[in-house]
Amino acid sequence: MPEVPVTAIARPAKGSAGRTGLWRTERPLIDSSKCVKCLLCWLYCPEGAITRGEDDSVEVDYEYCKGCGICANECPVKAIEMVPEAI
Amino acid sequence: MPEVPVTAIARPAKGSAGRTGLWRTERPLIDSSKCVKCLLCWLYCPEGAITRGEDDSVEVDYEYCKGCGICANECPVKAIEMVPEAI
Amino acid sequence: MLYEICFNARGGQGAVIAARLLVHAACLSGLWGQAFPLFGGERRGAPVFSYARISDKPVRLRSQIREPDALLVFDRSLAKSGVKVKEEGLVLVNSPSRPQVAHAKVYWLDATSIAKKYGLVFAGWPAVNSAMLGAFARVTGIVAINSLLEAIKSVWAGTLGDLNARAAEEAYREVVGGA
Amino acid sequence: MLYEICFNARGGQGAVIAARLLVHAACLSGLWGQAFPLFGGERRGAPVFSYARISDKPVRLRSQIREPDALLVFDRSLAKSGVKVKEEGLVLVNSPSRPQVAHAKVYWLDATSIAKKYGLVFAGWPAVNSAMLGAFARVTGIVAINSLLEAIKSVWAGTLGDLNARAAEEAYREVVGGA
Amino acid sequence: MQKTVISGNEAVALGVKLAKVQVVAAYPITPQTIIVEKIAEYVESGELKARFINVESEHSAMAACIGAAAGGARVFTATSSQGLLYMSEMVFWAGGARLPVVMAVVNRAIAPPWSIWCDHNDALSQRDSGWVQLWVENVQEALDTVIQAYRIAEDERVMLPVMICLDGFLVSHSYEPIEVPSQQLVDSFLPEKTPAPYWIDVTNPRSYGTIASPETYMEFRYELQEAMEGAKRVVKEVDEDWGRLTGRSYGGLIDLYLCDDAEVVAVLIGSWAGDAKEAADIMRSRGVKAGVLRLRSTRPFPAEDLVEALKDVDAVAVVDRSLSPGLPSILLSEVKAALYEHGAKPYVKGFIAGLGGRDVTPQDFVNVFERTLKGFKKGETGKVEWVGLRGVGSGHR
Amino acid sequence: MQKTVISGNEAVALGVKLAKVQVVAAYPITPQTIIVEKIAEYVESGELKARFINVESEHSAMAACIGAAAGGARVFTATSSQGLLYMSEMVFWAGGARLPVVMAVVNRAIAPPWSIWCDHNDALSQRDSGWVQLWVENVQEALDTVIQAYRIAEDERVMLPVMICLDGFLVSHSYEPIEVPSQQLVDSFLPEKTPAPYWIDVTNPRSYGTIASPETYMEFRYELQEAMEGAKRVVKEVDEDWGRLTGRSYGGLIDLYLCDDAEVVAVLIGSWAGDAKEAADIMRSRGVKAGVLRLRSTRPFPAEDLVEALKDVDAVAVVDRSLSPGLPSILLSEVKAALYEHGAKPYVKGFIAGLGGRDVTPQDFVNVFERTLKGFKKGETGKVEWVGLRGVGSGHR
Amino acid sequence: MVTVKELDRKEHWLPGHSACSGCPASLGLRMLGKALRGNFILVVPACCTTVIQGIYPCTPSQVPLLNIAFAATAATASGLKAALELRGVNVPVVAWAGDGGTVDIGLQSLSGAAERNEDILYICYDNEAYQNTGIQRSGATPYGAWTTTTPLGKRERRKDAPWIVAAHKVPYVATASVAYPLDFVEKVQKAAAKKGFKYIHLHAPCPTGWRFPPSKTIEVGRLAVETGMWILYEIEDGVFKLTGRSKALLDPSKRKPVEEYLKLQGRFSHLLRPEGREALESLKLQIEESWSEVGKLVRGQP
Amino acid sequence: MVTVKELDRKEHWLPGHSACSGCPASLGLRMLGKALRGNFILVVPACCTTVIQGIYPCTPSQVPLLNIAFAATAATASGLKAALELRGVNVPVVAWAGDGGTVDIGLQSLSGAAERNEDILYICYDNEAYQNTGIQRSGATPYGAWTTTTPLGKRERRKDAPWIVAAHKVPYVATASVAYPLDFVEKVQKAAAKKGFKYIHLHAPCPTGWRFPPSKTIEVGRLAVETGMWILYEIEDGVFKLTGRSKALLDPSKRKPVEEYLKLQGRFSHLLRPEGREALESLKLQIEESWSEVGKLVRGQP
Ligand SMILES: Cc1ncc(C[n+]2csc(CCOP(=O)(O)OP(=O)(O)O)c2C)c(N)n1
Ligand SMILES: Cc1ncc(C[n+]2csc(CCOP(=O)(O)OP(=O)(O)O)c2C)c(N)n1
Ligand code: SF4
Ligand code: SF4
Ligand code: SF4
Ligand code: SF4
Ligand code: SF4
Ligand code: SF4
Ligand SMILES: [Mg+2]
Ligand SMILES: [Mg+2]
Repeated sequence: MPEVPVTAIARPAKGSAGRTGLWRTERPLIDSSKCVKCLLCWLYCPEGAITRGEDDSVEVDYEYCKGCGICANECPVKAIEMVPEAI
Repeated sequence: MPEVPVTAIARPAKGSAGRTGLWRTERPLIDSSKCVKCLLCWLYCPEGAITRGEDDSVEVDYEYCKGCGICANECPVKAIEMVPEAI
Repeated sequence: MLYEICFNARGGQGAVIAARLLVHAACLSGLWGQAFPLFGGERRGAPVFSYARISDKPVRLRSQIREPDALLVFDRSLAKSGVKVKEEGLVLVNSPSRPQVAHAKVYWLDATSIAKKYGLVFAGWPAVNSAMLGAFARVTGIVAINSLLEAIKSVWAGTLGDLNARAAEEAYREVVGGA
Repeated sequence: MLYEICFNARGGQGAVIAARLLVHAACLSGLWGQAFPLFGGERRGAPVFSYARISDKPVRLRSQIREPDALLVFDRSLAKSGVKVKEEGLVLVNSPSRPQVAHAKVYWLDATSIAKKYGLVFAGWPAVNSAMLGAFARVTGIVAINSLLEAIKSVWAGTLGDLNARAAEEAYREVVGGA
Repeated sequence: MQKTVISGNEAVALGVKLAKVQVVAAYPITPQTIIVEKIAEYVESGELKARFINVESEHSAMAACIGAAAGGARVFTATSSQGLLYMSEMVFWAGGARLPVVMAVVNRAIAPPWSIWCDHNDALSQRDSGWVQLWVENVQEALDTVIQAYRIAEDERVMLPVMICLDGFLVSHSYEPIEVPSQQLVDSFLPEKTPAPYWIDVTNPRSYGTIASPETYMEFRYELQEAMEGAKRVVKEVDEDWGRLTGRSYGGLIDLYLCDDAEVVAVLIGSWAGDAKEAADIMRSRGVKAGVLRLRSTRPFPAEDLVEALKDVDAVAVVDRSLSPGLPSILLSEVKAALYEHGAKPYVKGFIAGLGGRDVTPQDFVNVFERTLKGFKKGETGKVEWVGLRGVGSGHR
Repeated sequence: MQKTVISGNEAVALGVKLAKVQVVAAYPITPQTIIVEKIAEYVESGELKARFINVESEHSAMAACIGAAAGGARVFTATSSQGLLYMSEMVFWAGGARLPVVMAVVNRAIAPPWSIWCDHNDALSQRDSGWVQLWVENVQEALDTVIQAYRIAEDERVMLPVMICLDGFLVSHSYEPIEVPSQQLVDSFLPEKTPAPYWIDVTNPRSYGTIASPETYMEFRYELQEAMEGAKRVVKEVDEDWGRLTGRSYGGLIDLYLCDDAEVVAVLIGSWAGDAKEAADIMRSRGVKAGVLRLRSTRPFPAEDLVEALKDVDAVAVVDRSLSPGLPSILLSEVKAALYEHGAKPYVKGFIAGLGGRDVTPQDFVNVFERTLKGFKKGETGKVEWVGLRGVGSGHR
Repeated sequence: MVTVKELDRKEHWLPGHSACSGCPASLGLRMLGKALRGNFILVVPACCTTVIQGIYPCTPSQVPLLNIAFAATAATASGLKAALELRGVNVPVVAWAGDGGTVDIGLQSLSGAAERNEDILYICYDNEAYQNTGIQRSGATPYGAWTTTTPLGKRERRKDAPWIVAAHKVPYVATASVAYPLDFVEKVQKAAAKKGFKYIHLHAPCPTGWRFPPSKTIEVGRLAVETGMWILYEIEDGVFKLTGRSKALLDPSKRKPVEEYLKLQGRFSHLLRPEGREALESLKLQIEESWSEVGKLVRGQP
Repeated sequence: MVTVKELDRKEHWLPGHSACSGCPASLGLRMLGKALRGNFILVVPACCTTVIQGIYPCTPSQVPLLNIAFAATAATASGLKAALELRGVNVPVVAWAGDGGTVDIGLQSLSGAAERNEDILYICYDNEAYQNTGIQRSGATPYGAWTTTTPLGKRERRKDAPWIVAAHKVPYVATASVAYPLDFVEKVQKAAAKKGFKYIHLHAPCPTGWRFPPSKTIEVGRLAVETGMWILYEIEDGVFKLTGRSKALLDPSKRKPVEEYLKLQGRFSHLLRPEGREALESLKLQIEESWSEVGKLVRGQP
């Protein structure tokens, strides 16, 4: 396909709205010692900001995590805590 | 209402499409001796071309009757006959 | 040369096809033509008007025909339609007897009977178009009867074409009048 | 006289209302004004920019403000937004300590703490607007603090108005910087 | 009169309330939404005694307005961009039916690509629809024009729908101090809506809008054109009347700024007139007699007034915030056509700027003035130039 | 080549078949219906290998065409009047998205009052939509132009949708003898549609038509304008190519009849050019050098060609079959604007005629020529006159 | 039950209009006029009824009639009703639209008005195709029927508008047929007496489009009901009820063979030829399905 | 039943887009991507998802996405599918639209595509209002809910889109909820495997529009189901079936009190105040009505 920008043809990229991690007022902290690798936080994160490791361990991508708190709210073992960002 | 013809405002009149009796190829003839005044012809005439008398006798308004033949088809006692118009 | 024709008919009588057939026939006779209806969303049974122009060169006009060279009346009841025919023109009426028409040159034929004879009746309407055109070919000579027959057969395949052609031929023979 | 102000903030911080409040206060101080957002269908939490113009005569301009007289930064993280302030202008930042801003005249105050102190937190966002405006009134003197308080109370009725007014007053007192 | 700080959208809603509109049917779209929300509030709180019809699309919004206007009510709707296009069939219907519907169009660019920002292509796309089109410069004028619009639309000499065009965000979302006329004042200016001349009456049944054959259709269109001539007079009268009552009037069909002695004049519509006026001041401070002619009305197109105002001008810049692809530019054509008649034809140059919300500054207008004068002096053609174009030609294609 | 007698609508359908269109989505409306029916027949009989989408409205017809074109197919639709207005949002969408959709618009007046007869307000109402608009005079040209349209639309320099406008009934329902090009010939003229340049590709995912901020929107519009410039060239080229293959070409952007030495020229669009040409012959037989300039394209508006053709003419009559209420008349504005640039500006007079199917005869055009010459000689203004108006002024109001 | 004798004697839809001979729409309009004794207002979109009115300056309508664009019916009626209410004019507003204008291009506006529960009566006269433009397929065209845009017969099943409207939970939904005018009259009267959104779907056999002689309009309509192709029912405040002739037809053995209905009509002729056998079976299956749904509802009713 | 562990690891909807924090639409899009493993094409009308994409020249979508006008979704998807079929590209076309774009302005195009039984999957994510333009009432807004155009609460009941689509007798109709992503994924996979028109209506609690903290998106969605306000079901080739959590809730005593759902949301706060009692009762009645209809269907099933 010739990339003639005759109309707005956008290409996939992370951060199409910038570094949305800046939107956070609270930051989710995963306590991996408590985590049972149920993957629910990964499942429910609307942003896709929780990365799932090969071993199903989970990690937050703070670059983009908006701090909604869903992961913390849904973690069955309360392994995620929301802590205030300095704003 | 001032009759300003700013747009097409039509008034009610018989014959808005002219003398539709001219459309007929066949003409309904009512044999009043057979008629039982059931009024079905009057009921079913799509044109409203059958007039209903005070005494529920029926008559065809040939000015507008289009000769569809519904009245003849529906008359329960076959009191209506369709005869060809001279075309 | 420009020859203009009006067709007055009722819904089921085939006036629109007639105009088109005539142009077809004219082309087969080496002429040009144009056929068009006066379209008004007519309903079955309502009067229909259609038109044709025949010429020896491409027709450019798009305006209505106001004073035709010929008026073809498919239904006697429409003979007094108000169409004004050119003085040197003609009126051709579907009528078993001489119609009451205020024009010098009047022709007539019983096209309805011819149509019925060949079984050309659809939804109660005798399709008199082929007959009327057969008569037209005769009284004007503008299109050859053979071109007309060819046109008819190219529009209707098989038996229907044959029947229509025979109706046209019979009309070609039967049409009378002229003075 | 034309004084132009940019507000940089995040979604819940009330920058759009701030611009409007400021114009309101300016009017009460006998001036004219105009407030407008840079609208981009922002979502909650995303950065928001809004603008105000204050003048002694009706403002006719509709174009964006490119080089404001004052930049009000509601959120430290946005201090480096790329807005260029006029040389003789000022930058006012919501920050507990002197912010890192490359401009001659910088003021700051901990508006977040003030907002929290007066319970002005909505959906997790401290609404720092009244505080920021209180500080602005002090450092510029363009609008009288009383006009600002009146404007605040006309926008928020009852307790909410009081709390906002108190936040503005406290900020008016607390703001520091300037060199 | 009371003073307050409100946005253009809020001002429109306030105008609707003051005009005692009876039926509102509208559908949300950015940047018009706040008008609708505000009216919904007025209605629910009882401040405005009206029926608010929450239609499921703009086509139905205008359809409902048409039904209500035919039923004799004073009606209002508002939309933008896609919404206006979606209701286009009904916009033309209201025009052809000569119904005094009033609609605010909050100008926004047309997609694709999606844009919610201001340009004038939306309202201009409906310029053949038989609507009077009025354009406002600021929040105060938005309010005042809503009220004027009903007087114009319902005038016997007009009987046409009226569109009020306000620039998206630039006016709709700008907060400005304005004077709010009292209800009494508005009542004295704008009589209550009577069901006549258009209404459905069971005692005098009529069929509206039946088929018109080629024998009659054209005359209805001629009447429409005559009504537009009527509107030229009425728009001026109404604005003058309003001026007498409030001290605010806007020049009728055209708003002239320093045009009297001008050598160069920018012709345009909409809110950037303000920036252009600033630019004219700058030009004058530099010794160049610049002026601004803002068309308040694009339909009727005020050809006579325009020619009168420009007849002694050397050079005219027509600055379009719209594009009719394949034509140099829209207003430019209409302005040139109007001037064509006129003996001493000024030099006219076209500009396109501000599409899809591109920012346009007083400096841009200064450039427009200068470019136009230069073109005039050098005897260049009036070829349209695009203001502030980026990166085109350099591999953008 | 084969000769046959068919109607304008049938010719369009035949053109669609010959162009090997792949997706058709359309909705019936008089007088376009027969195009749709005929294509449905072709598809059902297998003569045309295409998907026929029986949509539930015109908005969806154009939406489906857009989807199909974005998916890489060659697409077609047809409509008229209300249908065109109803799909207006999507018409603009196809233009903005630069999709090579081809649509036949069978010109019909806009309601109310209802009218099914010819005028040009429908297609002209979409003149800002970013479509190339071509107008045909007769049945043969309708067929030929459908085939040309795909070459134009799909040309890399254009990539724009193309609208073919044919007069309702006057062309759509007129039967005329025409030459039908062979499939081979058409295939050699019109390459098969390749999915590129526009297509959805799962291996190279892209989002089409996302939001463009004020920083980028304007440039897309500039590209659209550039594409229209490209279209000016391509329309001519394609018409010439077609001429080489078939012996039939139509003058590219404008069709000139006896204009070379003309003192008075009628400028118009559509099928009544034939009647005007007859009138020009009549005038010439009376010793007046009359000519006819038929615009084949209104978008791109062929300003350069028009000026070139009219530069030595004394008097020009612009005859509009449309009305933009509140403007003297539509084409008149664009013609005057084009001539404005030109040094020796001819006298230009406007006429409005034929609205809602009002019959217009060669005699009417003779009057137009005479009235124009008289106006020129007497130095009158070019005030627009309405041709054949009835009973207006005399109590009609 | 209304009787013929009790029917309003006055004609509110005057003769001499442009409808085809044998037209079901004009019969429906006559009956509507009688049902409401001329005391109502019509809103009519593009459809045969536009043309039936004839040409300006005359109209057959003795009640006020507002012509409106094709897709605009229900919304326009809503606006009109709102204005009348404000003026204190208490007259039913009746939207009268064809099937195309109802189930296709007018569906959105209809659905919106239903959701808002506007106080209007919407009647769809269903001649099962776009007849005004010359017999093109509509969403309501039944499976198998020939139209000019389905030259080999429609391949999809008909869109079931009354069910769709019923899914909006409006106060009144009913089907009717021009072959049973008294049933129709009664439903109109019942509907008009209710507040809120009322919908009646009137089966209207069209001689021109369905290809049967104009004398058979009523006969064809009757057969549609008797063969079970068309079901008469009403849903009043959520309660489903078979009505009139259909009451007796839940038992399939009581229904006439559908071929009796089909064979009268040119549009179905291919279904009765050998190559149409499969399609015919599908059609029969669809009929059974519809009745089995009806059965569930009838039995599930409290 | 799909398990979390089996879910596609790849993200097809990239992070860092413009959705609000806690957005159910972006969660739905993530799940959709996983369900079909990125092998599909999206058609998206005006709605939050337009804005979520961010601004040209970047997009979070790793699948081809065609933005289209608000009312055009289903028709555009139909055309696109037709073109792909002609090109021999066999990839599901998924229309993804908001509730406003589905039940209001896009209903006609949806209904047309359903009637034609186009081979597309249409997903409506239902955040129960026009959220993108700032929380205006849509047809799908539930009774009683505050929006900016229903300042005192909506007075009409919600338009029931899945029922309306089901009335078109398409091969597959289902409801789902973002709170039950695996159920949703399964339904998407089932639908994509079928030919013809498929419809999934996805309940999508929106923190911004419904006025609850973004952390509670899932919780609110779960309560909608557990209180019976939202019912999970599917209709496969005409056969109705409750699914997932809703299976157990036909017995009203198993449902949580609806107040538990309402009290989390600002938009319903007036219903829980004394002046809202009547409206609250109406709402409860409507829930009972819906379940009683479901009951009929479940019991009437063969
Ligand atoms: C927007 C629009 N599209 C198309 C038409 C053309 N049109 C007029 S009537 C009609 C058919 C109406 O069908 P239906 O509603 O079933 O009524 P019927 O003609 O069968 O009585 C059509 C397609 C139109 N007037 N407006
Ligand atoms: C024709 C048209 N009318 C109005 C709009 C404005 N508009 C864009 S998105 C939207 C709301 C969409 O609501 P919904 O479909 O429920 O999706 P949501 O925003 O809630 O995700 C509206 C009204 C538009 N783009 N086009
Ligand atoms: S806080 Fe929200 S965005 Fe961040 S990781 Fe948790 S669920 Fe995802
Ligand atoms: S939800 Fe909690 S337990 Fe489960 S994977 Fe995430 S952090 Fe671990
Ligand atoms: S033939 Fe038809 S129109 Fe004439 S009276 Fe009988 S039913 Fe009526
Ligand atoms: S239907 Fe027959 S019996 Fe009955 S009233 Fe008419 S003519 Fe008499
Ligand atoms: S086509 Fe059918 S519905 Fe239309 S006027 Fe004729 S008979 Fe009546
Ligand atoms: S308004 Fe709701 S649906 Fe829209 S982006 Fe925000 S959270 Fe998502
Ligand atoms: Mg129909
Ligand atoms: Mg929504």
